[in-house]
Amino acid sequence: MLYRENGQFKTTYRADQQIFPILQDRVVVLLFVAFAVIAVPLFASDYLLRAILIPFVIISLAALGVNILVGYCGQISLGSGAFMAVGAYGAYNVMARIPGMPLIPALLLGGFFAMLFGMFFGLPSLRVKGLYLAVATLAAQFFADWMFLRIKWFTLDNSSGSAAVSNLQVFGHALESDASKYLFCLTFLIVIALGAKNLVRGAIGREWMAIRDMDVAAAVIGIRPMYAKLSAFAVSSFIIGVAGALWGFFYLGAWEPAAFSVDQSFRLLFMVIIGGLGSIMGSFFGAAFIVVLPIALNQMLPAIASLFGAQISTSALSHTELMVFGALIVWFLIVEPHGLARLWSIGKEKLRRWPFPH
Amino acid sequence: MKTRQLAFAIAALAASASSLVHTSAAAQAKEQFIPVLSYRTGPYAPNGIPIANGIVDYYKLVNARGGINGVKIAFEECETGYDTARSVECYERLKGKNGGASVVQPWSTGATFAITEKAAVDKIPIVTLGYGRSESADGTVFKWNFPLAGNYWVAADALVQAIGQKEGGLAKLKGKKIALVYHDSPFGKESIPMLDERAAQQGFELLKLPVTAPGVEQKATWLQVRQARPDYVILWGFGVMNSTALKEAQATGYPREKMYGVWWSGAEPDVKDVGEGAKGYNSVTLQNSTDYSAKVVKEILAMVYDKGQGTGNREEVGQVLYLRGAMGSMLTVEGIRAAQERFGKGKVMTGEQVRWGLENLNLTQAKLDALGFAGVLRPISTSCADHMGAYWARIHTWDGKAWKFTTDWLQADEQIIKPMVKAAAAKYAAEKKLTSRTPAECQS
Amino acid sequence: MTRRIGDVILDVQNISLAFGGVKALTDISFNVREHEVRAIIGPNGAGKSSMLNCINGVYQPQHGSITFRGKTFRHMNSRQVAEMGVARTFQNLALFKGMSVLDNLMTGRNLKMRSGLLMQAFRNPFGIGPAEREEIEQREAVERIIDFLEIQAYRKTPVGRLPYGLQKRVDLGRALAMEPQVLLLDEPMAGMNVEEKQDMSRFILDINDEYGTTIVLIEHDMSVVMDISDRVVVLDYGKKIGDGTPDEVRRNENVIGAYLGVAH
Amino acid sequence: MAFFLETLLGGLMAGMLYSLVALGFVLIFKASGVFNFAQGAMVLFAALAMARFSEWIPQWTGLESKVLSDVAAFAIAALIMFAVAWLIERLVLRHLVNQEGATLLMATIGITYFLEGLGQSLFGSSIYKIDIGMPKDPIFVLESTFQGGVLINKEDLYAALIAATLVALLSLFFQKTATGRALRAVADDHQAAQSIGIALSRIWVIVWCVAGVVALVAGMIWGSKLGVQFSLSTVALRALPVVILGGLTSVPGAIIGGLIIGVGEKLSEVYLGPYVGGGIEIWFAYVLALGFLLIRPQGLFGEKIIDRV
Repeated sequence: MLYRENGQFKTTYRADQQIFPILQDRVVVLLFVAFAVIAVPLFASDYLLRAILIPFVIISLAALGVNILVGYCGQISLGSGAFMAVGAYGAYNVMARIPGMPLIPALLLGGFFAMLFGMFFGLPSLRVKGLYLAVATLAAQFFADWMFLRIKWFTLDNSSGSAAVSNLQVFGHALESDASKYLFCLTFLIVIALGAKNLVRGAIGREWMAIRDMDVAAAVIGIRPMYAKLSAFAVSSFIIGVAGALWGFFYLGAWEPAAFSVDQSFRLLFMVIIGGLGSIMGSFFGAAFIVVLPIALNQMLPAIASLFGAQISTSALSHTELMVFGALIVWFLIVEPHGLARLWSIGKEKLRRWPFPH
Repeated sequence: MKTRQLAFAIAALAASASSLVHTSAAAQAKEQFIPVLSYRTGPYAPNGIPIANGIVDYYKLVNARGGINGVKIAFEECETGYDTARSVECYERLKGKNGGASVVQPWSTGATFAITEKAAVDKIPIVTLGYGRSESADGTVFKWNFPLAGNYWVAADALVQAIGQKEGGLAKLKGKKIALVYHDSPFGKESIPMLDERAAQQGFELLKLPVTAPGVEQKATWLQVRQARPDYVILWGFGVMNSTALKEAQATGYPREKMYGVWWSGAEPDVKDVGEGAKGYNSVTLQNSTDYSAKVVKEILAMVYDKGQGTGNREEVGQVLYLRGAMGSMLTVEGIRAAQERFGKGKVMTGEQVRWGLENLNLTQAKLDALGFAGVLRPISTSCADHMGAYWARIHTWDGKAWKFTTDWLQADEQIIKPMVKAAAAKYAAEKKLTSRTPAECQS
Repeated sequence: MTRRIGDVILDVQNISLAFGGVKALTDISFNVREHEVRAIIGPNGAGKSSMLNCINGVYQPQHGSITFRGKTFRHMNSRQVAEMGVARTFQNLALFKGMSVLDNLMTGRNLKMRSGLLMQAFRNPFGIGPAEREEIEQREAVERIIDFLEIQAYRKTPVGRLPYGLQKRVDLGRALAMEPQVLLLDEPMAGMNVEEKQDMSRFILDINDEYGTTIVLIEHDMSVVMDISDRVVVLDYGKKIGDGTPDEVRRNENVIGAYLGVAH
Repeated sequence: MAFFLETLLGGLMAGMLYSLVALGFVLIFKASGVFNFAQGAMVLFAALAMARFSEWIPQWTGLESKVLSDVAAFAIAALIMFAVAWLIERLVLRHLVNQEGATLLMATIGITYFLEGLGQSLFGSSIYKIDIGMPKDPIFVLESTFQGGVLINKEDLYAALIAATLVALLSLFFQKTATGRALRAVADDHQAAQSIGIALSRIWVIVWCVAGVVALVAGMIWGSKLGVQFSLSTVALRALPVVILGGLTSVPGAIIGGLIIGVGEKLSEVYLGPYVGGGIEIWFAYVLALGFLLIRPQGLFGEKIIDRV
């Protein structure tokens, strides 16, 4: 009943092509954002903020970036971890080398370096397609791993080759409380997500999707594959790079290249596919699934076990966690190959037609 | 829909989290909570399992002995899989539980880097046995870190000395060629500054051969070893890398007697499946080797395993990594005991108080004997400036079946290590804009 | 309004194309005059689509050249071709399945959109800034085509869900959105029933009349071809076997042979 | 010169082992269009099974002979892999027919997690031993021509031989047997194969079984080289460049690719490594593969793709 769009007539094209054409969507989204910005920092526990929400926010940003490339432009990439690393180390170097460097520009510069790196390793996409490209992008991953271990310059020549940041501040206000860190990351997420949404619903977004769906036809109507693909790589790796910088600065605080290993790349690719290719929302669902689920499992399983009076050992626990996690992934893919986002829109459709089944 | 789902997820987690906090608030006041970060799965599980067993069994033993002046130890394990992000999550999850964690051992160099930044804020001391930041031995800068019983540089120096002994004096190392086969990660690279320093002093050539983690493929590395024909090979590996290295050495005919491993390359899991092939391979120890006859081992078997509360399987009790885990627990427990002596016996100590205890640790031989660690490690005493407390190590050698000590105690050269620690710590302090503590502040 | 056939706009000279050993086209030459409806016919595998692909720059012929509006090219480059005003529909639908009808047509306008990446990223919903304005202008143009093709009802539907006939229309619409001077239609009526065919031929003729668009058409259905086209090229096994008005072609032995399968 | 030969031989033999893992990828991709990321996990799983059973069988049955218990363990492990293959087809693939490649890829990664969890909980996550009596000590040849001679790693030599025989057997299986022909038919065209009455599901089970056996052999060899432990699953990452270089659909491609990558990475590490501080072989392998792809986007032996519109 509540979720109907009848009576909402669009009189201008502008009104028709806004991000959330349906009034209820707008309201709900605004409410949710308000909740995330106001309520969460007030009530969320220390653990929830530090160990769940901050990583969730940062990783959804990265997933968003991956989704631009994989979901919208159809270029499967396994180099995301590397792009994160470049972002993180880039920002770290800028901060450390330029005295009095403000935080936000540093993060953006990190993203910029990631963008250059991404575009360079995006070049093969002009010739190599599909799974071949996916594996080829691993070159970026392993090269970055090596580069940050071997080239001392990136880690300010310290013996271990690890990087650490602390006492971060924006506009003279120190980001120490978890709430402030969370809000800072969230702001990045919201701004960039809006920008991304605008891109994918605009001309460039259509070019990406055209390349994804039927590259020959796209070329014939005058879309340059080179421009479309490289711009997708650029935008995506910029976002991923910023996410990487945030991950290093706000979640880990100190890190080594292993923190952006190939596993990270896989996890990110996962998120966009589980969440839903070509859907901004999907990125959030996917991130939630991959970031929150294992932790949730890890904490719930013992409780479940104890229900049956079983005492579950740590190793057994993490093995079960792996198995359940894997099984869930397969199950979700079977239930809805197009990802959680699709489930959501189906749900919306049903809600619209309610109480009619079809 | 989306809002609902997310709201649910968040609500659920918030609920679970908060509920945890509540229960802990209600938890028995007479319990000292210690989180246990372990990696019983994943690529490094073979090493992680015995360590974790050692840690946990020793806490059980302490409780069986009646706790620390009556204060029982409450501990909870959290599986990290040796993954940094996961370790951080575990740390965050456990630090607030059961009235708050009073001390934490990350058992991973990567995790130590990350947690070092957080623990200082949370006021929780970090104990790292033979891993983590070498420079954190400087307590004036690293107020909360305790690389007890030795850091990487002690290991590296001891190795050089051992090789020197074999050659008949450090002077003989002049003109020799030593290859360093290391795990390509901060862990592996920690060894380099020390070895470079020694190479410069003793005038031997140091050949650095990185092995990409996890190190399942080392053919190229060992071809290079065969080509360069170094007089000795220092193996600085972890996990699968060690056994693979030994097998490659065997396959390329490099004598195992001339191979010296760091203390993360010198335990049962590293040589177990190489067996005879690793005969003669040496490794520096973090003081202890395998010791089935140590008093503490007997006690654990008697008071924990015989009561059916053993964590692992009986025959592994007393092996290198198991004892290292137990040692870690012992040192933290003694830190707490020391704290109690100052802040009140039979009380539950806060993180800050435990930190003081760890900083004023004085384990005399008598105490060690009483604890059943006679022969396992030497006396340790820490101070504000020195959070490491010991510069001693021994070499043990694999005879094809078991590890046997083959040298007496070697003392790492403080004249070399101390300045390096100071310098590195100062650099860190500068990066972080920290001011190191003055002796006056140390008293607090 | 009576259509007046202009002079040659597109001239194909001695095009040869081969994939490895397989000869797809051998020495094909023909021309297209402004405003005319030009048909290319021939049995399956005669190389009709390959011909269009050469004109579009999808394939690069090994020999020959193509002259468009007096400019001669050895190889065509898809982008150039599009910019010069050549649009194209596809034999087996090459629509962007993941996108709505509206977006499919909008891609046809992309050549006309100028605002840069950042402009688009920070386009705001209140119509300030070029990106939003541009979107709306192009949207208006697209809406005209939507009306012309009578697919208003399906604007927001993902093309994947539309019935075949409508998809063909969207394909045509996407080409029209480019406001082409030359429109290449690859079997626009394949697999359609009689009504749909009639609609489609009506659209084609309307386009030709109203916009004066030159049309190059590949079609199987002889009756349709003979009805609507001014001149016909006949290909068989990658060779040109006939060229002329429908009647001339109808009387050409080779053509009859090819179609009735007489050995040659 | 002698050293160059050693490096070359070392590379070739390492490459042979990569091909062995790569083969698993290719077989499954050919027949079912699935890029099976679980291959690494399957190698681990199979190796764990074999290692543990070769331990357990003597304990249970009091069987003395090492060889017999190894053979038995191998057989049991093989059976387990068959079961795994059958379950995967039943529970996963069957429900995902004609999904996009990416989805299938993800499914196999889901399977990876599951297998890793299951494997460790069934067989433990410590380090175990497979000892099929491979000689460990090196042999030297051409000592007359070169001083010091040319070292050959005997274990690798045997491993390479085993790999080669397996490949030979597989190609026989594909060329000569009816099932083999059916498999090739399916590989060429699913619909057509179905239309002449080949049951896809049956074929898939068979292929996954074959891949399972390949994984087992790979696991056995790598296991006896490295010791059986979790890290075994990471050999898949070493085999990926081989797969794309050779072409996802080509068995000979997997072999040739393996040799190229093996030699390439060893030479690069030994001769280029020292100038840049070493540790380059893994990314060099990928860059090498990438280089080949830029010349032939479908891999050395993959079918050429022609865009039809």
